[in-house]
Amino acid sequence: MSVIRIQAEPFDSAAETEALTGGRGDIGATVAFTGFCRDEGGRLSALELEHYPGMAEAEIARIAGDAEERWPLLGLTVIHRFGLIRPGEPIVLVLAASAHRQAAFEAASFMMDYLKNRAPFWKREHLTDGTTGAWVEAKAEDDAAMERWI
Amino acid sequence: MSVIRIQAEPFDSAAETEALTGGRGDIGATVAFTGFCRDEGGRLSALELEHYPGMAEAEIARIAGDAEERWPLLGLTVIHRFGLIRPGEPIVLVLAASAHRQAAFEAASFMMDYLKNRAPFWKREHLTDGTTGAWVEAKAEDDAAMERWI
Amino acid sequence: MKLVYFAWVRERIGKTDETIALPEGIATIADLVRWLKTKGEEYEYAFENEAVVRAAIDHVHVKPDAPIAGAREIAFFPPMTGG
Amino acid sequence: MKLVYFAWVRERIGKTDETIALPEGIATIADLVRWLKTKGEEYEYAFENEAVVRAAIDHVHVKPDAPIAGAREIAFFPPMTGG
Repeated sequence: MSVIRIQAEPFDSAAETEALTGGRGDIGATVAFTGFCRDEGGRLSALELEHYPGMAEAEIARIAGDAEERWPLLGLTVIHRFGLIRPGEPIVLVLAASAHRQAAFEAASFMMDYLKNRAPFWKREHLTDGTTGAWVEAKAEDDAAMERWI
Repeated sequence: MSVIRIQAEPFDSAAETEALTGGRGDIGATVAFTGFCRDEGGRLSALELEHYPGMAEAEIARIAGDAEERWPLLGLTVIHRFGLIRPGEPIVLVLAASAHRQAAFEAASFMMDYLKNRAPFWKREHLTDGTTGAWVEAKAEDDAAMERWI
Repeated sequence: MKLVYFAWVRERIGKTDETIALPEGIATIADLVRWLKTKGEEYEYAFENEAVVRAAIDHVHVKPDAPIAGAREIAFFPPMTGG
Repeated sequence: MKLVYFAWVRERIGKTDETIALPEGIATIADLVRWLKTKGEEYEYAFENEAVVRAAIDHVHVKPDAPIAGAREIAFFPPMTGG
């Protein structure tokens, strides 16, 4: 039931929202989470996102399926980009729709916590001095954020 | 620091998001909550929203100020419509921006819980049979949702 | 002092607002409600369940024991259902 | 059996993928890692901290004790940092 796309291109959140909600009278709430590339105080020129094609789609579909089992969702869209992404550009969109707000809020938050830990994407920094920086390290707080749903 | 608007007209979430995030490298996350008019299984032709001009702006500004004290927000936009709103149309937008996702999620959820209970708006149903229905009753669960932030 | 009413409180009282000259001895919102209820059955109807009707003084939510001295505008309305 | 590598695991091993003929006695992911580490210092480097490297069998996350019999594609990669 969910829409999942892994792509290099930017996405259009407004069009995705319209596709999810247009012409429907049963949706009372949508929560759209967008994750952006930060410049880390001017240090970064870009983030390079590597992914595991095939598994990225499959794993996000599994997480989305879990969310749809846990909350009465009326729609769920996940778009995750890969490749070179500049500061200020969006990286990920999670859009959850439901009759009442709590389900949409919780499902979107759950999706992000699981995406961070389980979707096979890896970020590497490109620096404004022209060099290629380090692979971003996974954060313990992201692990902890996922634990709260168990 | 927050943008607050009370208006009869529809709003453009994409333009509001662009206004909040455009040209910025410090924002890592936005959460956009949109509340829609439901048709309640075809029973409703519209919701009529009455509000208290002056106090609506003031009260939402107070709630937004509380949110900005509690979370490290990089932007907060709240738009609440009044007047006659048809099923499928948006009623309210809360848009929160922050460096990391948790602040944006929590602030948007907090804003909605407080708006529901404290922003001076009242909904009345207009029915598809052409009659004007009842004033919508406040829900105990909305009260409970607000309590969790105290 | 200006009184304003919203939603079904407004409908029951039959007006959106009115300006009143406050009699002696009305110190709080609760006093004001008790006095309004003596003004006619439309007020009695609006405030039949006093615990349900909310009040604001000059655009700020207040409890029934809030003092009303110095208020410019007092509002009465049902529990809110926005959002 | 196809092996695929990502991010710094890929960089350390120096290839994106390879097809291997599995020797006898390699039953689990942990066995496979132990065997790969005997293949050269690039593998030793990639798996120097075995607890950090994650594995997937046919696009599904697995633990080190997962049996690999029947696997078509086994992936090794660092902790994920998407989202």
